[in-house]
Amino acid sequence: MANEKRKKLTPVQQEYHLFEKERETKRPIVRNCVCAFLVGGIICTIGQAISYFYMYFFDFTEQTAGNPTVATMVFLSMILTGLGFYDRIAQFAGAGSAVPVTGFGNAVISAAIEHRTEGFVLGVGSNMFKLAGSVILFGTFSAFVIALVKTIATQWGGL
Amino acid sequence: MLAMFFWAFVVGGLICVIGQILMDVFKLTPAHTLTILVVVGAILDGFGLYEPLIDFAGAGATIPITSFGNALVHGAMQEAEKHGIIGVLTGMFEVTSAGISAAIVFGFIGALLFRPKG
Amino acid sequence: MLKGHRTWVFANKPVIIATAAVGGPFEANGRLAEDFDLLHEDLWLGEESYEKAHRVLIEEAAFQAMEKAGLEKEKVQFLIAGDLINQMTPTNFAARTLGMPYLGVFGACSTSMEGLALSAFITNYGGADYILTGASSHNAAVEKQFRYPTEYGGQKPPTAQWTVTGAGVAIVSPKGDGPRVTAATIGRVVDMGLADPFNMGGAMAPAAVDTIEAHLRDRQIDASYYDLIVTGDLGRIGRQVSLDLLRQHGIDIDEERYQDCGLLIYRDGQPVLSGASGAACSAVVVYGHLIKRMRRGELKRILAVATGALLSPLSFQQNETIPCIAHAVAIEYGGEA
Amino acid sequence: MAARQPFPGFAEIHKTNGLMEMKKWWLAAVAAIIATSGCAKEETEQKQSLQRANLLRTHTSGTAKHAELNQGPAERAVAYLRQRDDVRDVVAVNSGDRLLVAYQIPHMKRWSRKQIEKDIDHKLRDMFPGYDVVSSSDLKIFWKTKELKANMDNPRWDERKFNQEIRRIEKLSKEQT
Repeated sequence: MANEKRKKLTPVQQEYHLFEKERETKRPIVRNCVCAFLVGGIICTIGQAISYFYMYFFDFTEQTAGNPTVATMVFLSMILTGLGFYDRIAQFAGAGSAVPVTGFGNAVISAAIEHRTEGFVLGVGSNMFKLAGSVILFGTFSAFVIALVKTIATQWGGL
Repeated sequence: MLAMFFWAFVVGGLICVIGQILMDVFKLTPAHTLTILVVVGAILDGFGLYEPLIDFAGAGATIPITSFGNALVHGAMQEAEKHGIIGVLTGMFEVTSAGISAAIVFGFIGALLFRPKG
Repeated sequence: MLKGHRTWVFANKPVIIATAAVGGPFEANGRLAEDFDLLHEDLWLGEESYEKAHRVLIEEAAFQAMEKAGLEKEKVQFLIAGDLINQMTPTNFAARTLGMPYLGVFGACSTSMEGLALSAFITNYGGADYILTGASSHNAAVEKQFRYPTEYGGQKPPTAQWTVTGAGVAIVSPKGDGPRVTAATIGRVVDMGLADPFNMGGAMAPAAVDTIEAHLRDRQIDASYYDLIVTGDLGRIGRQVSLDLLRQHGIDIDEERYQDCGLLIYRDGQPVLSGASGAACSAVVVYGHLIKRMRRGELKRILAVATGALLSPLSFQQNETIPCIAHAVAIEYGGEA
Repeated sequence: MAARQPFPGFAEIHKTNGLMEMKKWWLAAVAAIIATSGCAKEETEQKQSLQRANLLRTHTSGTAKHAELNQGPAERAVAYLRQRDDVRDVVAVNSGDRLLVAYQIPHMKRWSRKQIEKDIDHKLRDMFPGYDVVSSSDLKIFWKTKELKANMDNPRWDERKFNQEIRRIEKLSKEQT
């Protein structure tokens, strides 16, 4: 993709691209991956502990404990986001805090908090999903296509 | 149970590393990264590969956003088995509702309680 | 008077009679905290929204400068200012409070020098007795508009920069005591095809180089004429790139004499990644820090080159590259001035 | 912080004491949540080890004390599952025509959990044709069944209560997400 973009540029621009790239601070990919692994792993471990908590003290099975666990994680995410910690954690953890469901919660909650000044209807209401909306859209649409194909394949595939 | 914690940590961590690579190496925005992961989760479930991962890694597979795609397909398939093709549409949010409704409810509560810290 | 291609040399040498800089909590922890007139420990400034806090920054800086100059606001003929928010509402609302005839200018982060060049031009030709000019930005308000919600956990790459919360203003007059504006070079838009909004320094560096080159060529002077050439908000990467580009173009600049406002303002330990940015960056550093140093006699001639990236979230999402601009203003004090 | 010269009648430095208070309160709440969840985990483990002891005891002393609850089928099911290498731990109870079998799959075999579950279910149905067999590899069902088995020696438990509990576990095991 980057190469395609570069082709559209004039030779002078291309030359500058290379010139600039040489002097650019590289992203510390290895360090970022290690941090993402650790933080992401810890978040998932906390999730596991919470789901055991629900299984042990309430009537949830391994199957059904997922829902309250996700809700609890989103709740914790709200607390951390509201206190201003989540963006700090994220600067350190990168995808480690963005990929777990807490990151999804953070995307919704941060947008909701941010646009509170524009009122609850036009601000919070209409901006809440401005970041997480794409996840819901593409998740839902791809799930629709996949489930449709699978259903058709199993129902009429046998014919 | 200890093994479960261990594998939840490892598998959850690895899914996050994939996300980090998408962000750093392919220079994608977080929104693009998460979208791709959700679609991947849905596709994996389409091939019946995500459920075994959940069985194996527990929260390591259910907490990352990939499980969102998995759950959407799962809900749709469950309903489709009961009600045929219409179920695909109606069952979609059957399983995922917890994540989304929690995000909506807590998002609103958050907006009532907090101000952005900057 | 136009000299060369696009440089004004001001025969009457308008004077910067007073300056003021206001900052937020992050700036209070920075290296230049001593040079601010007013620092806030709350990012909200007690207002209901970040945009309102943004407006207050400008108002406070304006009142501070007028007090220092001993001026009533009715004495000031024009206000030439701008910021980064949509339709420049914070500056517009501040202009409503100030009640002065107002020219809103937009040059992204180069607004400060764009305003100073215009002010100097107008006063030089007798267009005004006093002009208030300045630029401002508010970290959270700008982040909210250009990037993500402030609490969103998106990891910033090491090339990203930290938007300054603050406002810097100057009052320009044909006569009085203070550093004088001797020349200004208006920049042109330079787009080298970079599109990463998290690497503004790299995108803006060629614009700064273009303007510095034009300025030196038009005035037919050497870079060593200035004690300090200071760029607006190139940050670590942009500074290095522009320095190397200048050398490549045969302009030798002493590294000590080539600084960047985005690197001067904060301490090393602060989490600003590649440095500071924002319309207020060059404004508070030039009007707060550098003018004070000139008054103390530490610097005699400086060239302030404010750089701006003329992008919007919309243009970035539509895969446009980032057009950049830089305006240079020469300020001199002492000696023959 | 330095260089603060409040402008008379205009500028004010706004302190954030109220916010600080709130922050403390929240911190306490978060700390409490973390503390309780931490304790809960510990308790879980303790309780579980206790149960293991219980199970051992019931197993060695035999559970056929109660004539009305002959655990023969349950013991046969346990014996069968014990010899499978894809079962790590197993507990079973029966009452009337109901047979409840809960087992744990070794972690590395959990990948094929669904197949193992299906296979065991088939085998158990073949082995106990007259019984309504419910089998599950779910941890919660496992815990519950263990608890039930431990309670069998409890003199205050009668068959009615016992059956009720079995039905409850059955329902739980059928619940989907």
